[in-house]
Amino acid sequence: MPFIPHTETDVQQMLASIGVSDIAALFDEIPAELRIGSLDKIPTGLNEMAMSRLMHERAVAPQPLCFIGAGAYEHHIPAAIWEIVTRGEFYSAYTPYQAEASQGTLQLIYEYQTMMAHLTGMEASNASLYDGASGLAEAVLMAVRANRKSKSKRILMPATVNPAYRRVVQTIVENQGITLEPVDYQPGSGAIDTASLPAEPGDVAALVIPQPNFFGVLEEVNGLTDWAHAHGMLVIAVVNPTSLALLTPPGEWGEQGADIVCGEGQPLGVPLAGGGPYFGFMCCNLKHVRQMPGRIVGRTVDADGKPGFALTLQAREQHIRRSKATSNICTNQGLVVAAATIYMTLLGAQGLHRVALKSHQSSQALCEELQMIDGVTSAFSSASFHEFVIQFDGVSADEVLDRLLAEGVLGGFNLSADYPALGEAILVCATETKTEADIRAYQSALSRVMEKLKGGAA
Amino acid sequence: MPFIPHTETDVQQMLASIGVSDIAALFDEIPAELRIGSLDKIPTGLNEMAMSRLMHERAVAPQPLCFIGAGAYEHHIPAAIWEIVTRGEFYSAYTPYQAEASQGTLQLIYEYQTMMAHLTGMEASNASLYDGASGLAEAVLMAVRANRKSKSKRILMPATVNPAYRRVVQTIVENQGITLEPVDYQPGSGAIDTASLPAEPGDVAALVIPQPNFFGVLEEVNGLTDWAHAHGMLVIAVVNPTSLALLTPPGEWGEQGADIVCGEGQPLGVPLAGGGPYFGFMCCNLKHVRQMPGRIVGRTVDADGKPGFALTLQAREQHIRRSKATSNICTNQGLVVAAATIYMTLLGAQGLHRVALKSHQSSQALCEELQMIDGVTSAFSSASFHEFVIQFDGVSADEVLDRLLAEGVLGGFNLSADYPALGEAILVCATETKTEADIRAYQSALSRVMEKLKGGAA
Amino acid sequence: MTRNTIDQPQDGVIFEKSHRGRSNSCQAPQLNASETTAPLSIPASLLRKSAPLLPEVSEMQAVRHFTRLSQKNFSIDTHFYPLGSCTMKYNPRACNTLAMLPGFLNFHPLAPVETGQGFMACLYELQEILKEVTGMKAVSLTPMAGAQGEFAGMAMIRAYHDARGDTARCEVICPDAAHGTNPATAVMCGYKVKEIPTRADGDIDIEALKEAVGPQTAGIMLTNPSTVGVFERRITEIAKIVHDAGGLLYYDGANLNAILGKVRPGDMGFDVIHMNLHKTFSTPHGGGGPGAGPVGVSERLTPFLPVPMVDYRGDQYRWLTRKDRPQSIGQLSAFAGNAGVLMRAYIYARLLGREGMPRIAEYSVLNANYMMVELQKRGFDLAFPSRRATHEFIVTLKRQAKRLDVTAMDFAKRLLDYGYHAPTTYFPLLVPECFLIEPTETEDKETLDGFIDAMAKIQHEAETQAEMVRAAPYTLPSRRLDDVRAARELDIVWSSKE
Amino acid sequence: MTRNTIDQPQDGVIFEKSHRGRSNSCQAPQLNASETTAPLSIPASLLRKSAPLLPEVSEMQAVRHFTRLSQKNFSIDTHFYPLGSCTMKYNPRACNTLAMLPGFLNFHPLAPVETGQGFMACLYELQEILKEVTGMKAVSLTPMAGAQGEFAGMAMIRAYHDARGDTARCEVICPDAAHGTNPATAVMCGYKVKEIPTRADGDIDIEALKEAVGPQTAGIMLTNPSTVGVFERRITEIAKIVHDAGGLLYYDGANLNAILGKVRPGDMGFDVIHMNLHKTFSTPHGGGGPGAGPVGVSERLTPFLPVPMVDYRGDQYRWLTRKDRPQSIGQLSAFAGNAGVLMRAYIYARLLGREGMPRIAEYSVLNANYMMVELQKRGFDLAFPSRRATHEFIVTLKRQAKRLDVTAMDFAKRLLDYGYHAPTTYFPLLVPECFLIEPTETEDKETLDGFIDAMAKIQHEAETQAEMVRAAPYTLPSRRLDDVRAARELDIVWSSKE
Ligand SMILES: Cc1ncc(COP(=O)(O)O)c(C=O)c1O
Ligand SMILES: Cc1ncc(COP(=O)(O)O)c(C=O)c1O
Repeated sequence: MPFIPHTETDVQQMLASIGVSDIAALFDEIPAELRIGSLDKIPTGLNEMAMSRLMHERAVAPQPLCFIGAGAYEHHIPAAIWEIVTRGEFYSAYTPYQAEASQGTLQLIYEYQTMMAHLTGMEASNASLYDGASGLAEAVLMAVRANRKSKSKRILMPATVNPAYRRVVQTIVENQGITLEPVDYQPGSGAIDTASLPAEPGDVAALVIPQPNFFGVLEEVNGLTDWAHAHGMLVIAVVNPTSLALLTPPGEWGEQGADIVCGEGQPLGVPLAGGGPYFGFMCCNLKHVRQMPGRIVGRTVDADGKPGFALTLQAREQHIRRSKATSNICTNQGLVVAAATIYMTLLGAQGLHRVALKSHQSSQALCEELQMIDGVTSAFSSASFHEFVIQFDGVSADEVLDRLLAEGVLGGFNLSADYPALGEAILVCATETKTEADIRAYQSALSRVMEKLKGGAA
Repeated sequence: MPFIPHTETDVQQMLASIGVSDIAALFDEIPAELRIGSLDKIPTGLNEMAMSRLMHERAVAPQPLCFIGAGAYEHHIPAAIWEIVTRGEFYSAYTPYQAEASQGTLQLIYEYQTMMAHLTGMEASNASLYDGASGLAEAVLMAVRANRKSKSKRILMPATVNPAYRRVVQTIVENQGITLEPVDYQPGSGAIDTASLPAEPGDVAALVIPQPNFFGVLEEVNGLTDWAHAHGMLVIAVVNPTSLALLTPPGEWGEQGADIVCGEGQPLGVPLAGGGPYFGFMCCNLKHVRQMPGRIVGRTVDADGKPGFALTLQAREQHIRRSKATSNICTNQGLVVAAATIYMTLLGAQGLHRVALKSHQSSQALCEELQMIDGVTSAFSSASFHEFVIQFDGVSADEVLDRLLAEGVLGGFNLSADYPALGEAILVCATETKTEADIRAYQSALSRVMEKLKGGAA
Repeated sequence: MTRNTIDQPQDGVIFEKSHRGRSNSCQAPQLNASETTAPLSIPASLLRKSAPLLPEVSEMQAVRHFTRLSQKNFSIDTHFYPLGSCTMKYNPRACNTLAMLPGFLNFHPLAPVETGQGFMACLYELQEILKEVTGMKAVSLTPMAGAQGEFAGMAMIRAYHDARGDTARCEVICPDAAHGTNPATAVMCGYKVKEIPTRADGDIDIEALKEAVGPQTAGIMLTNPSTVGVFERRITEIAKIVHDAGGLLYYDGANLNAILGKVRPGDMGFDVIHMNLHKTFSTPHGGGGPGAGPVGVSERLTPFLPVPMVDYRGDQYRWLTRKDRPQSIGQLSAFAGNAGVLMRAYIYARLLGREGMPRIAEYSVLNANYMMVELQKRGFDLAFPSRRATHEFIVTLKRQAKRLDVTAMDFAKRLLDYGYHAPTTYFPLLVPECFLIEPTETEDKETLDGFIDAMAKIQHEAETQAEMVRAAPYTLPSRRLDDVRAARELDIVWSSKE
Repeated sequence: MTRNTIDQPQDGVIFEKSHRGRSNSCQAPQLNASETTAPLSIPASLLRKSAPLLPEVSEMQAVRHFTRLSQKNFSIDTHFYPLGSCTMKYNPRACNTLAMLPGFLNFHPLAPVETGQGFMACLYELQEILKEVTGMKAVSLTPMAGAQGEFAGMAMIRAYHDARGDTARCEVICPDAAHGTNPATAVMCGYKVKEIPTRADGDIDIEALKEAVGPQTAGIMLTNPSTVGVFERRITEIAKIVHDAGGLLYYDGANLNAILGKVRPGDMGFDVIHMNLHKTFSTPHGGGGPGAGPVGVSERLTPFLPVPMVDYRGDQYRWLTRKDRPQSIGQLSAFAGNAGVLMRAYIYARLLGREGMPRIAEYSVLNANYMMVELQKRGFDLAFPSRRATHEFIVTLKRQAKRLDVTAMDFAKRLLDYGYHAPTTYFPLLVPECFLIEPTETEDKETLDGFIDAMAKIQHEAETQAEMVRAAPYTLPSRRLDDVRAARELDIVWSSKE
């Protein structure tokens, strides 16, 4: 029996001790009419050999050059990370409720919190939320709770926030009567036009500011932050953690800094893996820490006075506060956070800066190369981080992407559905994984594709 | 600097402490004329990202269905094995000279020794030798030392021993004046003909008996063992460890059992990996243990009387006995032994028996299928384990193998070079990894190939 | 002269091992000359002024630090971990190894489905398996943990009522024994929570339920077996009461171990269920996550399932989105949830197969009943002595706490010294000084016996040297930690000042 | 109340956890009916009568057992390990991860080379890298450890003399400080060993050498830097003496750390060298192996290199065998040696690159000299105080042993309590009560300082509480083990009788 150690003798001894004749007797409290026979639609068990063969076959997939970003980014992942993270002691441990038996996990989270606080320029960090999108939803809920000056449940949610994030936030917050009000971007720059923000926005709980925004474009975060604070709103920053090695940390935006910082942790050493598990991070300053959802680890001392670590501020959480908790979150993304912690440790500030810079430079170079192709134009004029939007003149973005795939290139993310105003446009990403040869390969593949499509059209 | 932690400040402090001005000064005892400039023919360093990409590219290889055995066998390897073996504490530990700081490795080897002793039916096992072939060479040297009744340096080495093993033994023992004398096999059975062994073999140190032999055929080990002992020879058994779950252990061969047992440990959870690292195992009875080469772990007690483990009988080894040691071996194949130990633990006697039986049955089934093809005959009539020899009528074995490869099948090992008398013949293996569909796939590929070749010939 | 008397050189937080200027260049990309010197196109006002404080250590320092940290944990791979309601069973290593094949890890979630057919095939088949095992009509895999599954479930109940214009239903009923996520989730979905009591025999107080339901009832959140470790015998009756009142039934399926292949929530009359794959389907807990909390629904809730789901038609797997399912409550994550966790659960499910699933129920229930009976024989008090255990059961140490002033927490900490992780303590809240004990099916009898012995020894210690027990543990990396100080003198981010 | 006072439930050998009839069916192949019942074609006389005693445990028991065992080891990933002559440096994890890509693991050694071109490209390039770094003309990668590399080297020297009909050369010279494998190897190649002494300054006694050489001299086996941790300054002169006598020079290159990219054995006049890739090229030691001991040779020994080697011509990598190289000493392993170890060394070499190699020499030598000087300042005696350290150096505790009756072994065991692996003790044999200390380049200054402090503390303990030091260690899984009993009451195979 796979994974079950019992021998026939064991079973007999145990049944005798219990005082029943067979295992079936242990289910005698279940009404007979509810009991089922066999699970016919489930295949019979495979042994590990057969399963391994099946999975190896399924894992054989074309491995095209990937220039898609749009919220999940291909970065180099040091081998040490997952070799350590999958050690049984991290992999198969539970949530560190018994602190004395969980010092490894607890200290690691404390170190993670420290790194995230420094990266974002904030005073506190939690131990993770599910992902960037649901993390933003939690940030919205937190802002409504935390903004003492406002009674409003209105949130300003710019159109430059990842559309998938906006959809997730909508799903999660709508039942609590919170409304998300759009803020448009300037078509030329691809960023929110600070100048055209309303002088009287009314009572609003918070403004969400993405940096970089979904187009890869950098927002005027300082002006936006000051404007929001001037109108009694809190500022929720949604940031790419890699970019923070290069860009002003949210804690330093404008005069007072952002109030809540969240984002997707995947770029920090987590594989693409079809979309997860990733993790959402969240930071704030100490004055708001009691409104923050998610676990938090604190350093304390043990009975001998030696430093040690334990979960703290648990009164915010559902297992203590139940219906009054800051969130229903319980299981979070611990193991992925362990990976990110080791990633940040292996890279250090200097390494992460180089990743950010190289990604920026690669995407700049790629953008320049692609624009030189006939029928391809860059959509926005503003500075960007490591993504950019290109528009196709007279050819369908879907068609272009299909043909690029045939050439072994994943060309980008099609924006037409989410941003019809952009026409046939795609979002393209290049990180530090892309060499000059890769960039040339994309350029020449797209040249060929455009030539064929334009030729066909002519 | 990859892997070097020193900062400029560290270096300056250390140089100051030493009292030199720069690192170059530390090399001042090396005569100037010997110092070199740069290593021009070595490429400049790659970072891990670039190296990882290169290796992923190189690891993409066609993965044909493999029916080659001939000393290296494809078996299912439970995932748990290498996840545990590559844990830093096993992977990056040294030889367990400091016993108190190496109880993990030491206990594991003690457990390994126990398993191997039971599997082979002997009283003692060492902690490994390099591989099966060099292990056989060590067994030959040991037999010459251990055979008190004989002054001879003659060894009987049947032609049914793996030819690669015979070559390795030759290389290793020839400088000590040991001669290897062939024993032929019976063309019909593929095994040594016990009946035709000389009545007066003269003074011979040992007879080597392979089981199964290189053709996959089972030798008459009982008769051979008794004959050897009757003539004052020791018996060296070279065995496949998987087969021992099914076959008489060497310790029970004939009246008295084999004297030295060795073989290749690779089938026990070790990947093919281009030929290594594998490991050689060696077992004997206690009366010969002081002649055995290689490390041995013993159980003892610590200062508190608690059981613990330590290397023992080290007086056999080069670091103590130097030129009088039983062998020059020092580093062995520890980590691979760890894998084999976990393999045997996960499989247990019952699992290993099933692996052996299934491999046997698969190869029997395949042999029957292949023989039905026109122009293909089975070479030998004797019982076999999980390999067999087929001969091609009028077509070249090389040609057949090439065409099978084009069909995605590695058809077997070409015997023509080592055994010209067999004509165009190959050695074929099927283990428990081969499904009925795989067997049919081979059958139909070979049918097509033979049809084409015979058609072409006609 | 113990391990603790000499500070080990590798102790301390990673920042204390950091050294300014130390770099680990093997992991950083190389920049060519133009890339380092070229003026950035980013305006200075948006650039960071000073580098963040991240550790500056060598790769070996990092490996050593985190390897040593890992050794300070208890885990399934090293200890018996009978944590009730958490299902700490063996996580087969193959699930990890196979889910991490390079071909799976490189699949971008927004890449064309052609490049991920093998991956999506696994998800599709997992949907089918979960449908069958729960008896529900359709499954969405996307929730990222149990609590998010609960959210999805309650949001669907709300969407269902709303779709019918039945908008006055503002209340959700929960038993007092419910897991904290249940009331918290109901609130996130805009509901008020009404608690109903548990009877002395562990079942729900049906009279109280009858009184609680009404036109304001959106639904009820139940676990069966309940969090007190017994099977709710009158479940069909309960379903009828709630349905008759117009409410729907939510099944908190965090712990399916005891019923897998034996009885199905769909057959009991539930409208929606979430499952914790990180419990029943043995994906690793990872020191706190990630998990996966798929939801299954009956016919009437099917249109509302969260997206994406995986569809198979003709010969291609594809994602179903809001476009395909306009009534969906929507997306819960940016992509498809914790896909890698789902892969591990899929592999586990296939290794078990149809015959393996009921076996889990049988042996997890056998282990729990055995431990329950044996502990009772050794003099421990059961919370529900008249009942069978399911996959778990409750011991109450109220007597010990009163008589000897040795609490459940003291027992828990002392168990750590004996090499056993403590059971769940102080949950469910309604049983005083409780241990919720869940051995799971993957533990052998010797281990259970060892734990029972340790409990008996600690009981004896409590009687003869209570002081000692109260100060446990002694043999772990830390002695008992000061939780109160942790919350009062908040130190949640390291700083070099101290 | 220490960890040791309570027996942990998971202690004991695996056989004690075994339970007859327990099976782990997930790992065993399924047999169909005909396969289990069909009469075997194997005669009964060749069949096993009773099953071997192998553990019968569940997969989880196995994982738990071996995971816990691993935690009882010191290792580079957890501890500073300054074991002289062993080069315990960081083993980059990428070397393991990348060498274990499925595409490499599945390559059968006898498969057509078309199916392993990527694999063979790595081996070929490694040959080229090792040629360049040693200054030799050709390299064969096949020896499976240092000792087998030595064997290959000495067998080539013999083949060379034999090929010239120069068959009277029956003696090999070794310094008394040589590693034990050197004399043992010479004997395996049919030679007698002549030892020559080391002078007080650590160099070889050249006068003794002159006297030792003659027409009977087949060659000399040297290490430079020598095993006493100093660079042999008169190496060119030594080479001339041996060559003039008709002998050849063997270089034991087990430890190249100190000279990598600085000076090359080929340039010193050596005819053959073996390298320990498991030291200088940082492949893991694995608790005793596997290693890899490639050999490099000068022009005149090239024909004799062991096979296989990898050749590249046109556009395919192929194996060179005896057929291609008829004068080869032959094969040393059934296939191509410890190929997976070679892959790891190749990856390491490429990560270092040409600029990384001399850096290893520089920083390993810096670390050794720093420790040597600092230990001397703390009052420890150096074996060769007049010399620079190379990658390692020797401290002698003769004074402590005499005066305080605290031996090098006592210091070693007490260091374990302080969280440091002990240096190599009692090797080389000619220095009494010695510590051969090799910090390697991958350790940081804080770690070296910590070790130096620990040595000073132990020195103080030795003066004030010698008894305590003599009974160390205290904090490890075992107290000091009884080696004598291990050999006298031989227990090398577990049996259930006890
Ligand atoms: C009964 C019950 N419900 C819900 C949950 C919440 O699941 P999760 O932690 O995955 O959010 C848990 C587990 O913690 C549980 O035990
Ligand atoms: C100087 C020296 N020579 C030879 C050897 C033998 O190498 P191996 O253990 O790989 O056989 C060693 C290492 O143990 C050594 O240090």
